Amino acid sequence: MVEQFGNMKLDWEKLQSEREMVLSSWETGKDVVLEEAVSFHRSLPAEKNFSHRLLQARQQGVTLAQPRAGVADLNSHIELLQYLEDEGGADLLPTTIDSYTRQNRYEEAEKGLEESRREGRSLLNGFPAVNHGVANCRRVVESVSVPVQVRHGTPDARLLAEITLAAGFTAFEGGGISYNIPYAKRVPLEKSIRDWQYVDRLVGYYEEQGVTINREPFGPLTGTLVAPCISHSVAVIEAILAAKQGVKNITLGYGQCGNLNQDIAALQTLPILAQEYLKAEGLDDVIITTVFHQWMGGFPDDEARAFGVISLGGVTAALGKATKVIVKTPHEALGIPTSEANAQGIKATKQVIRMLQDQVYPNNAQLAEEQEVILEETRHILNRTLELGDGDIAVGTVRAFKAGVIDIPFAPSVCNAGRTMPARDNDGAIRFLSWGNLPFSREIQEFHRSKLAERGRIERRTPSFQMVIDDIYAIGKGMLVGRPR
Amino acid sequence: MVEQFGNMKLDWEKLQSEREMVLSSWETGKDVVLEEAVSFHRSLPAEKNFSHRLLQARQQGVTLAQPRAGVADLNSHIELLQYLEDEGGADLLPTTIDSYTRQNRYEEAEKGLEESRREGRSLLNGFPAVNHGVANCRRVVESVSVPVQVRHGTPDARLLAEITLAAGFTAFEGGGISYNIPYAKRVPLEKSIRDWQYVDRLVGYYEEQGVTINREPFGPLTGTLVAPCISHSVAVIEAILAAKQGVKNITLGYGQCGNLNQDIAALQTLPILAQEYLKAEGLDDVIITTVFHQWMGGFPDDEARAFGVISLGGVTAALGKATKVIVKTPHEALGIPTSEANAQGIKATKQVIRMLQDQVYPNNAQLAEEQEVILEETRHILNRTLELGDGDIAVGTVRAFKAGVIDIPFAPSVCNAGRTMPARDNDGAIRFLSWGNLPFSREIQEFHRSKLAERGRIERRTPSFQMVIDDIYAIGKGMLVGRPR
Amino acid sequence: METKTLVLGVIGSDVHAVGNKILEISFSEAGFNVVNLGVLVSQKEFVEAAIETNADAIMVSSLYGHAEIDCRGLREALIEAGIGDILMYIGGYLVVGSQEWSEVEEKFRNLGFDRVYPPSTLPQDVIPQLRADLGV
Amino acid sequence: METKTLVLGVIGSDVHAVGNKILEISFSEAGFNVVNLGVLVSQKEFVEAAIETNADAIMVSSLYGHAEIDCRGLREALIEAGIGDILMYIGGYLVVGSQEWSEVEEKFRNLGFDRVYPPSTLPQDVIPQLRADLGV
Ligand code: B12
Ligand code: B12
Repeated sequence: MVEQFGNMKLDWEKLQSEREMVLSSWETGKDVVLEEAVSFHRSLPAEKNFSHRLLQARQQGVTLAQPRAGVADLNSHIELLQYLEDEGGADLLPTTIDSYTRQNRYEEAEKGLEESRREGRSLLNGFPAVNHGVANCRRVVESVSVPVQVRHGTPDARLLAEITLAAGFTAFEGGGISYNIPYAKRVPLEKSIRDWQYVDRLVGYYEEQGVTINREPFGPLTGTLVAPCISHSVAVIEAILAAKQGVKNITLGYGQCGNLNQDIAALQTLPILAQEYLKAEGLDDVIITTVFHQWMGGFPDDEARAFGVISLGGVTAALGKATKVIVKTPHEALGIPTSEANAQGIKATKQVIRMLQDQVYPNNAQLAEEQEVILEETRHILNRTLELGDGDIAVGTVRAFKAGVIDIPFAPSVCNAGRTMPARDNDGAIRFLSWGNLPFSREIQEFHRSKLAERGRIERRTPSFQMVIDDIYAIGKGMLVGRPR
Repeated sequence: MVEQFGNMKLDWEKLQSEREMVLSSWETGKDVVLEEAVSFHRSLPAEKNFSHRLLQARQQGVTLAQPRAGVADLNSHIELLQYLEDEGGADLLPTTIDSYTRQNRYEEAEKGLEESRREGRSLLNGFPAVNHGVANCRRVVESVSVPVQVRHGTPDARLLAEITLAAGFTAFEGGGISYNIPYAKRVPLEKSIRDWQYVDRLVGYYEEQGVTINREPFGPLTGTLVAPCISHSVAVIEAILAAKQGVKNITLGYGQCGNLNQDIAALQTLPILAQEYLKAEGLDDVIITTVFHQWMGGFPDDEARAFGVISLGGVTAALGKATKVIVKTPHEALGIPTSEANAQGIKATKQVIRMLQDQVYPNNAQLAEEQEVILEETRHILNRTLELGDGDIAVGTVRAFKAGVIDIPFAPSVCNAGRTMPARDNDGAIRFLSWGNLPFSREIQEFHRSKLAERGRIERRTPSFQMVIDDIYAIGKGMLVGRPR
Repeated sequence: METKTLVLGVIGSDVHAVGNKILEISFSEAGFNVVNLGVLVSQKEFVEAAIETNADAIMVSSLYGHAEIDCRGLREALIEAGIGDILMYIGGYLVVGSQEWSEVEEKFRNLGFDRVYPPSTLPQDVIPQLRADLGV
Repeated sequence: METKTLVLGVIGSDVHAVGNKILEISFSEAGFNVVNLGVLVSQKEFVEAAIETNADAIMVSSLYGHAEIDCRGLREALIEAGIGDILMYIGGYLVVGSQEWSEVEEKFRNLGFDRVYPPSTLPQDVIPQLRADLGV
């Protein structure tokens, strides 16, 4: 009998044959032994558990700082993480996976790994965890004293999840939408959603054994002019999909847009929306925290300017009371950062968030308006998605993407309609020049139209795609709004 | 007949004998020829006039960035300024004067200058403008294309003003209070106020010839836990004293405290108070702009952390809509910065202020409350000062300092009572643990008491001087509020 | 002016789509006939598209750092396919981390690229050189 | 414990008052008898105060960068005044800009200082060494 696609909890017993297939798809898969993994997780001290650390931070009202980092060789990778913890003061650590592994191209990853060792520098843009296998990955977890998360961009992350969770990683980024649409071209959404249900079910299994693994949908998507309603819709859907498989600890992400008011409104509305829709699905025992990503689009190549962008992101994360912030580095526009540059990004960020940790961004009318806009837009999208799926969010999501009801700008995937055109308004908030098929009400449409007309008036030009291009280059050139010369 | 001390416009004719004496106190004084100076100023293009550039910025609603910089040797100083303009993108330039010149010790400055040339490095912490003389100083003004200001810390700046204004500088920092109490030990206030009336009268003379020179009282004072009401009081008094002598373009300064709400409220109330009291004195044709100083107290010695502090200052300047911001550098806690580090500070700041230039900090209840507190406190101080002087602000100021009605924390001057004890409240805003003789109302006293009691409760310790010490070290250690271990 | 055809794409497992989109628009506006293969393009796809469209130049992007590995053999494959002398440019973040640009440039020249561009390249920096090389 | 007397001050044209205030408080709390001359202290004032108070040590601060010039001849003046072997420490930003610490330290040792401290020094870093040097 062919399994039906939809938002249903996968049967653990029935999943075992698929697991065997997955585990045999690369030789390191055979080392995954769940019982042993569970007992290793149980032996970890609480402060090395990601979920535990996040919960603690949320209770204390502080924002934690986490870098991105990964190199090919195991020992170099461990050294890198230790440096980021000791010198950078990272509160949470990552293990960023290379791009071949993300596309399940383990042979190419192997080649890159060998060549990296030969040349004494990383030819891979991340850590090929599958090729390293369970025992080596466990050395990573054991070599540092803060929790470690797997960060990647993998449409089919089943094997990667099996190996890294067995190794003792306590958090796993990604989701069936957020790791497909921005990260792939031809992977059908049904397939990536189903493959991520597997990952979530695996996390659910650990949860059943009393081991909490944190899951984090990838908030920023393409990182380029993504309005909050788009990323919030994806975040909420992936939270529902994950929770349905038994995931209990979810961190929802949002990538900095650059307008302080919009960013703070976005951070504040994200958990509200998640809780609202989770509850409607009867999934109300999930702990939700938030993650803010410092600006994910093009950076200035000057390091001092990059520090400015990074610190402004730190300010926003702190004032928006994000549970954690993912930190960029002064080398962002130069290439994968050195460990020193990576630590510098963390230090600048921590200085800012600690100086602001006791301060509150005050309630005010503009903030309330922006919150209303985000809530309404996201609800329009999510309600229409549920409608399209006849109440099933998984089915609805596939149809919504096809219809352009959810539509991620600049996404490479053929599943994405690509009909919207985002641009900044005169205050730098991200609006829509065209909203394609996003199911916006008349009022919301009028809101966007008037916001961009205002910018057009001030810049004395008709809003057009040239504005979008100017906005894409703007931060790299030292501004937020891409003004004409 | 002995001249009477008070806030009266000095008679230009009568001042001439004093001018002769001042000009003959060091050999370079003889090169000051006012007619020639005025015609040089008139020949300068508008964009090299400080007042003009500030006014333009205020109209455009943007914040300009200005570094501090000065080295002993003339050519090295010019190179430094050119670098800060070209590489750093400084909108306005400084010429920071060395500490011997500030104390009128021109012989020692001469020695330092000679030794600096011999060793090929600056042994002076600034540019000894008096020793260089009019013609050399003019080379500074001619070698750059943005306006240049003299920045120093000189209780008796009469000769320095004569020489630098004759050379073509279009802005001059300082004032009879702000360049005495934080910068001297035994100079009587009557004397420094009178010496600065001379400077202001000289500026007034240029104004009469149609040449506008910008004047800027030194806002941050000791830079160490100075609450807005203290620095605002001094700023308003110096604005009145300057305007009385015919100064028409004044920039009032404020040094970052670190609490965003308090800082923005401070920036917003400063021109309101100035205009209010100027008007009451019948001085209402003065153009007021504002300057925000990035954190003036102890910095972290790590450069990345320093970038965080700098950028947070940039955020505050932009959101508070300061007309200009004085920029710190990542070397602040290391020593006088290299030109590269100085440029980096400007670049990080400009990135932030340009990303925020179209954004507005929203009105809100907390902000309004903070504004009210600052307005009320400052008015208490200023009204009592006027009372003490029987309506004369100059006389009142001398008596107010003696009585501790104005009292600057950590000031070295014997004219300062030094009876207050400032400390941060639980949100990081600067309050008073003891207010000495500051003429606060019952309500205001209660406000401070309760704010610090709240912090004490949360830190489980009785508010005491230990809090002050902890707050002094806090930012250097990466926080705002100096929490106990 | 004769219309020249460019094949555009992001090579290997690379999904950076934004620069690719902008290059497509800019080259089209500059009067070229642009065949954009998008992201995640294999060497085989580049070769086939160039033959099919009778292209005058291949414009390879690589942002994610694996260009060294991904580009080896591409020139040879073009030779084998009988279009060995087609003009070929590459641009982006061509190695992992930041290396001395002259070394990077030489590395990719040796891999058979006619011009090599650093990441901060704007379309307007490229178009004049492209026109010169194609004689339009 | 015998109470030792320290003369404290910021030398030359230097007005940095905050560190001086904190040192005064910390040394007093640590049981020393502190004679604080404050800021803007000349060599002459240091020498006279040390004689008058029969001091056991002189603690010089300099933050503003001119210490090199300001401190020349101080040890000689103390010798001349007959208290040439008094313990003398200096701390702060001792030169203009940041230079190799070992060079700075040597420079000031040659100027007659027994111990030389960099700017990030905290009172608790100094007190044990001071106690040891004074034998308390
Ligand atoms: C946005 C972004 C993303 C988005 C991409 C979304 C999408 N699908 O498009 C997301 C978040 C998904 C992403 C993912 C990853 N990214 Co990324 N990403 C960026 C970022 C911030 C901006 C890129 C961008 O859009 N720029 C704007 C466009 C207009 O510029 P452009 O792409 O550079 O293109 C211009 C020029 O390069 C040039 N050009 C480009 N190609 C060509 C070709 C020719 C022939 C010519 C003449 C010119 C030319 O012209 C273009 C137009 O001006 C850059 C860093 C930066 N620049 O600030 C990192 C960056 C490119 N990413 C990087 C990496 C490593 C990754 C990841 C591996 C994740 C990780 N480890 O952090 C994954 C890889 C996924 C994959 N399989 O490819 C690295 C590459 C490092 C290196 N080579 O050393 C960078 C530099 C960041 C960094 N410093 O680490 N990324
Ligand atoms: C606040 C401040 C000011 C205030 C001072 C107000 C006042 N009257 O006190 C104001 C704004 C007025 C000011 C003015 C100037 N300053 Co200032 N200032 C600072 C700043 C930001 C903090 C100093 C401070 O209070 N720190 C906190 C206290 C607790 O620490 P501390 O002073 O370092 O003292 C500790 C240690 O050094 C040590 N210590 C000190 N002395 C001694 C002695 C002994 C025996 C021992 C054992 C230990 C010890 O223990 C102390 C307690 O922990 C520093 C940079 C920084 N650190 O971030 C610059 C800094 C000291 N200033 C500097 C300069 C140059 C100036 C000016 C010349 C202006 C200019 N060019 O920018 C004028 C000089 C005026 C003058 N004539 O002296 C430079 C010195 C550069 C150098 N040496 O290369 C610095 C480093 C800034 C910089 N990077 O340019 N300044």
